[in-house]
Amino acid sequence: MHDIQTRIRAGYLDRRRFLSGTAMAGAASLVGFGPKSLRAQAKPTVVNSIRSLSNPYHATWNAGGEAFAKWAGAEYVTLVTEGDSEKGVADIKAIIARTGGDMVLNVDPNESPDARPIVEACEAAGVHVVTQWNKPDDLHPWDHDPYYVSHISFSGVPAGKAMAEALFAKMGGSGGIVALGGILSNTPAIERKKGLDEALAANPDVELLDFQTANWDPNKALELTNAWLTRFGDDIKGIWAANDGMGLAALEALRAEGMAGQVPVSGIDGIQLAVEAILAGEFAGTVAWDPFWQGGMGLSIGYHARTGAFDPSKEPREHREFYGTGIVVTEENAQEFYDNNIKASPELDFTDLWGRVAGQIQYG
Amino acid sequence: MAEAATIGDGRAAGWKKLRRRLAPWAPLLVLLALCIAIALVNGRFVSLRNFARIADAASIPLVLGLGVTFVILMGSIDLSMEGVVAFAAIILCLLVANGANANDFGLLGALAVLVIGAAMGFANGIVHVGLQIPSFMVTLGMWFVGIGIGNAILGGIQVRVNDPLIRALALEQFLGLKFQVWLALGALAVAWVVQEHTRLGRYIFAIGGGEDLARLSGIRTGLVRIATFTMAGVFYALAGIMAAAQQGSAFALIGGGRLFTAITAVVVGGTALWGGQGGVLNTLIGVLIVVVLANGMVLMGVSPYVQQIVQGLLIIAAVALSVDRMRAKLVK
Amino acid sequence: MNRDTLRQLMPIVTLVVLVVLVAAFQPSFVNPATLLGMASDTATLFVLGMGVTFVIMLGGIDLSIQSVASLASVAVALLITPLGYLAFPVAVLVGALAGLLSGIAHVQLKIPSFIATLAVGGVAAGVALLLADAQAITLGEVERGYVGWITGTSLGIPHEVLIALVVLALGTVVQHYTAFGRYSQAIGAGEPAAHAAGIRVGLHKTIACMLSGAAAGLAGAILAGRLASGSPTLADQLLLPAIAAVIVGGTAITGGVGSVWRTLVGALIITVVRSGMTFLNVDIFIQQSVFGAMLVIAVALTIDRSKIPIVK
Amino acid sequence: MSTAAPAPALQLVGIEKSFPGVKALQDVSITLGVGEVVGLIGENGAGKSTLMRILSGVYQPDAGNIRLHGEDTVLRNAQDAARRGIAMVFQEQSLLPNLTVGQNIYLGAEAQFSRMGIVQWSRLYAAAARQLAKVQVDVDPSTITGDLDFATRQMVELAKAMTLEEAGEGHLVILLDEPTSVLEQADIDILFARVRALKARASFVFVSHRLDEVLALSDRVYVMKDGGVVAELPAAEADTRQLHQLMVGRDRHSEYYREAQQRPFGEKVLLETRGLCAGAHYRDVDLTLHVGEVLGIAGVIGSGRESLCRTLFGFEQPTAGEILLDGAPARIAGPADAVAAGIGYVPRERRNEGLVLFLSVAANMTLASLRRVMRHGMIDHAAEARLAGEWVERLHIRTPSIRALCLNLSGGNQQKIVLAKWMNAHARIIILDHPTRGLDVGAKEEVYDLVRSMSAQGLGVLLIADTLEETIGLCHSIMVMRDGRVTRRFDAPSGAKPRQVDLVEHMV
Repeated sequence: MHDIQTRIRAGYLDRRRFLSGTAMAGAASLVGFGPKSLRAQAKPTVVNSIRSLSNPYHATWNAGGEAFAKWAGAEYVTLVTEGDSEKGVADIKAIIARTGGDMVLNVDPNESPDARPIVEACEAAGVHVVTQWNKPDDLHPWDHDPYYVSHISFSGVPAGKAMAEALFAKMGGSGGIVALGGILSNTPAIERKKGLDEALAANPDVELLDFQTANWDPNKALELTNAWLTRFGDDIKGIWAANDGMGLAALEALRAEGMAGQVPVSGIDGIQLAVEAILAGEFAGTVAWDPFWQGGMGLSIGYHARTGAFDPSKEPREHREFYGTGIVVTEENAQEFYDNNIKASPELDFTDLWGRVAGQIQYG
Repeated sequence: MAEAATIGDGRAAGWKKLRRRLAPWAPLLVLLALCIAIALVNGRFVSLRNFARIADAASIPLVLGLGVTFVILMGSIDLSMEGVVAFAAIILCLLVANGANANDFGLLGALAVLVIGAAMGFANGIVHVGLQIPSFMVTLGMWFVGIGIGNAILGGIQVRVNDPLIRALALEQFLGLKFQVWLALGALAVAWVVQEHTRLGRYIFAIGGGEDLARLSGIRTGLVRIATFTMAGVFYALAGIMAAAQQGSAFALIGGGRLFTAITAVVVGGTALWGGQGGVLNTLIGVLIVVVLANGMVLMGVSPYVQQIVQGLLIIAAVALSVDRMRAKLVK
Repeated sequence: MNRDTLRQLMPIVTLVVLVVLVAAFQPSFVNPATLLGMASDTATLFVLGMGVTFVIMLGGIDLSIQSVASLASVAVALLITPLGYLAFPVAVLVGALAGLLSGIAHVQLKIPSFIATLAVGGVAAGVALLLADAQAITLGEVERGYVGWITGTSLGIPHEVLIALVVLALGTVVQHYTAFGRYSQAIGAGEPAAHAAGIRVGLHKTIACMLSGAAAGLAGAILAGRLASGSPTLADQLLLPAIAAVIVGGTAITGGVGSVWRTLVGALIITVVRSGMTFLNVDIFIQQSVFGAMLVIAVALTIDRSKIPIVK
Repeated sequence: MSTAAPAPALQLVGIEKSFPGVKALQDVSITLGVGEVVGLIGENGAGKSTLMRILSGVYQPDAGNIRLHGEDTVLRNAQDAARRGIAMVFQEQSLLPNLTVGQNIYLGAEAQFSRMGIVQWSRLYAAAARQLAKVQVDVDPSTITGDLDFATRQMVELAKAMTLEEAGEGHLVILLDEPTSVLEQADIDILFARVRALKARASFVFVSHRLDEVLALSDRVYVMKDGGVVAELPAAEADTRQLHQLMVGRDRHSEYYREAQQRPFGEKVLLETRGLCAGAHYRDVDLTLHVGEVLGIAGVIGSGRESLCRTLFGFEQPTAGEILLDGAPARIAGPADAVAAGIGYVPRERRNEGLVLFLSVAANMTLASLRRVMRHGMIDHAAEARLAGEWVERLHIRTPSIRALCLNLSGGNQQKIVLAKWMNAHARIIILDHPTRGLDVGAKEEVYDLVRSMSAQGLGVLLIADTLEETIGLCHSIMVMRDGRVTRRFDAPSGAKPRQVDLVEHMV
């Protein structure tokens, strides 16, 4: 996290670096890989494959990956799918070919089904792989020993539920809410919605006025919120959003109506602007997954398996498919969270592989 | 030229003439019918506040639509808007008071962003004309380049806009409408003047009507093309400023999903994709149709699954009604 | 004549130059396994692109292919249990039906193909969401037994490559040896004259849309096989790369000039540029910009301007 | 030099121009006196178009001088030429159909009506109205140009040229490039009257294939052949026969229209219409076309003859009456039906409807009859090439190869490809809509030969010709139409042809 902050303050916005960054990057990368490929002889290349670098969540993930690579002294490569499963799989195959299989992969598959071809490609090439968030229910690490090391997920159900409850609390326990969902076919979107539904069932005084999907897209979220303000007007007492990006957009729609701070919004992901919104009293809460940990520790688990620190096939199943720990951030702990995780860079112990295991993943 | 053979033989029959007279008004009629239908289902549609919100929601698509209208009038296409919007919004955020650095250039920053938009449009035009590459491809490339540079600058983070003047666009009102609505109307007025009262506007129509003939008339078509793409870039950059103001922050995907909405609006408004017919007022109607439709579907509580289906069918219906079949001999 | 031949071959020359360029810095790029892997990864893109080539040849465009492919993948996932192998032809048929819908909207209602297909794409996406209840449907162990013809290898060659080659052969035959192929070229190059020669322009436009839909259906089926699932958003990001593949191959977006093999080369160029960036370790933050610029450069090299009246 | 003016309006001295492989112009010298109309004739390829392009600034000469009003001038580009008062009225009209008349007239010259970049349309329209008045055309300048008929558009084109009078040096040089090729006689007369009236304000170079018109309008005539001027003579002393001889280097013999080859036509009726009507276009047309018959339809614009032909090919639908093919009622819903019924159509708009310009020669030839070169549902490219090769040989089509695009061929060769397309399709009825438009004398004669041979093979030919002379010369029978009705029918057997005046009487 610190990494990003410094980048913004010192480096990336510096015009000189910006200009040299774009103009020279092509040349620099061409010149740069020579020594890197030499270095790759010594240590396996560590690779993160994520959706995109255009959202804060995955950008922080990437920073975690960079931090781990530095710690391990290994070459670091980032791949992005840009939402295209085919590209995601193809890029992974390309990097496997380039490294000759001497690598560790930490991947957030674009969609659950992508995990299977990715794992199969890794297994065939002898690449240690850790998947996160998305995979088919019937794909298990222990069926692909030893290369499929672990799958890490965060149960969206408790997160969605906790946020709904934080939202209801801030609303005063009753009234109508509207909800913004993620891409309908994403596991996290489905789970978070399920958590919302559970909270609604437990709070009969709160009414779900409408649920719409905004596909994780802030623009769509803003449009939808505007239309809701017409349709339901003052009946809206709270807005639940399946991630922070959409929640922040809904907040801006409220702000345009002078309703920011009066109608609470909840998000999930724990990005900086969302935490700041909690501090400003406009957000009811968010759940921080700590993508820095995901990007760094995912690689670390794979790396340690590859370098022989542990044998995946001998690990218990709760180390092979487990839920990580998400931090619920609300008014009460927002300042503390902000100080420890956003202003300061979190210090991770990359050898504490299983410190955040919160139980084996349950299906159904 | 294509019509010469029939025209020489006499006049079109009376009803065809009537149909031809009515066709330009079809988009407006569609819009009215749509409004009435929605109002019948949900009375809340008809309220000053909702109209203000529709105006609000229409302002960014309108500004984008204005830019691309000129390009489409030439018979070309511009897919770069999402890239330009993202890049413009990001640069704006970094130049005005923001949450990431100490800059505070205010309006000067906004002006610089317009210049950057112009530069990106100019780059589109010069590559398209200079290398004779289809605009589809050039602007597709610029789309990727714009978002790519945006990513490179931000590294994925979201930057808050703190400049009160910029934020006022989305937050402050004048006569019941947000400043950004007035800004969009101003852009419409400028676009209309360019279209109706300047040589550039006339030459754009001339190129759309027949590029080789326009060239024979001494029009430097290459220059006009470059100028048009440049102008479009300025409109996109303006939309980028408005988007940053509305979202209160900038991020690389701030242009997401705006391209097809804008082009759909332009075509639904009655501007022909093969060029030469239509104009910015058509785009205004088209944007309103698209925005009212989206607003109406939420008001009527249409299921999100079904929304895309309804939208698709209604767009087909709207365009089918407004296609001027007398003139549109070739539909591509 | 010689210059014309050279212009014809420019797409292949461009592809070879790109491959050589990457290989010069990173020789592992040209080992057979890598090349075959890239070829198999290009299959879906090529099949999608080939379908839309037919529509572009006629001077139209098809913006529904990604939704149709996703719909087809959902159809495969839903039908493979009851129907077995029959699910795949059904998926292709579903695609053709969606294409027919586009064709009717475009030809009968005289709506520009751009809008007609955009709208039909919305309809297809909506139907896919409804059918799949908005979720990815994963193929189970048994169902995965049916996708060997897509994901397996024969004689060391991935089946995707073989499928792509069969599709290429079919597409080439359709384009060069059938009346439809000839007529679509004529319509794209000069619709009034084609009409005046007694060609049923509307019919052939509809056929082109159906072919595009069917190809998208097949691409969806291949995707479903490769990813062992069907999802209403599976192919969402493939539209622009597919169209880019067509244009990068040198087919004119204005119609009349182009061919199926060009689309194959275009699709390969796109894969090579993308994978090449990974191989050359191009900074991830500028990859998208480099990709955009490379597309433009590739078109500048491959397009045959002597056969295009006005570049729009 | 027959003019007495001290400084000619325009003087070309020793102009040379080469293109790769071709010497287009060599040592061309031409003088245009003030207020003079100079005719410029020559076969296609003689260099007229190149010369016109040099004059309008599109091409630069390799050698030689251009003198405007006695001063050596370099015409850098089209705009430069326009600024110096040289205007071109194009063969292919240069008006944009989607703009208004006024906007077209001042297209590219709006600056004079702009204030601070804003064009004031009212001023522009007022000025456009003045230009239209100069050529005596009564059209509202705010009319959409596409709504005007062809003849009026040609006049607007002339009005556009007249704008230079105010913009430039005063006295204009106007290049008329085949302005009459698409006009009917009545409109030609009007155009000529206007040109004569404008002689005080402008000098004209008049390029045309129609020798009689050149003689009627011009003061002097230059004849070009193979890139050079072969003769210069006063119009009063020349006749068409002499000009023809100079152009082609041989006499225009009496066999021009191949009258001797005209054979009586057969008994069998191919095509018949009974009481055919189409809205306001034409009414109650009864027509009979026999095997081997060439039936001409004469009439001016508005007579309905073009519309009738387009109905017979299915472009337009009749509102009443019936069409019979081989004696049986037929419905022709579109060109596809017409082609299936054995009807072929050679359109006036050759480059638009006749040929797919960006398609190869061979593909164009087989476009209407692809079935003939298909085997087992597949196109047999070898068979197609053989067939195309035969046609190229038989019709003496000059093309680099059968795979070359039609785009680059000359008008005559293009027209032969259109005809080959229909003969290839075994069409039994051929509708010829201005088949010799824009063709040079040699190409025309080849088309006439083809018409005769089609007739001899028993095809029925329906002809709308460019000139009455052509109609009379070629046809077995002639039907005259006026205002949508058939006014008179003539038999025109060889040796007993009707006179032009007989026809004209019933046309207007």
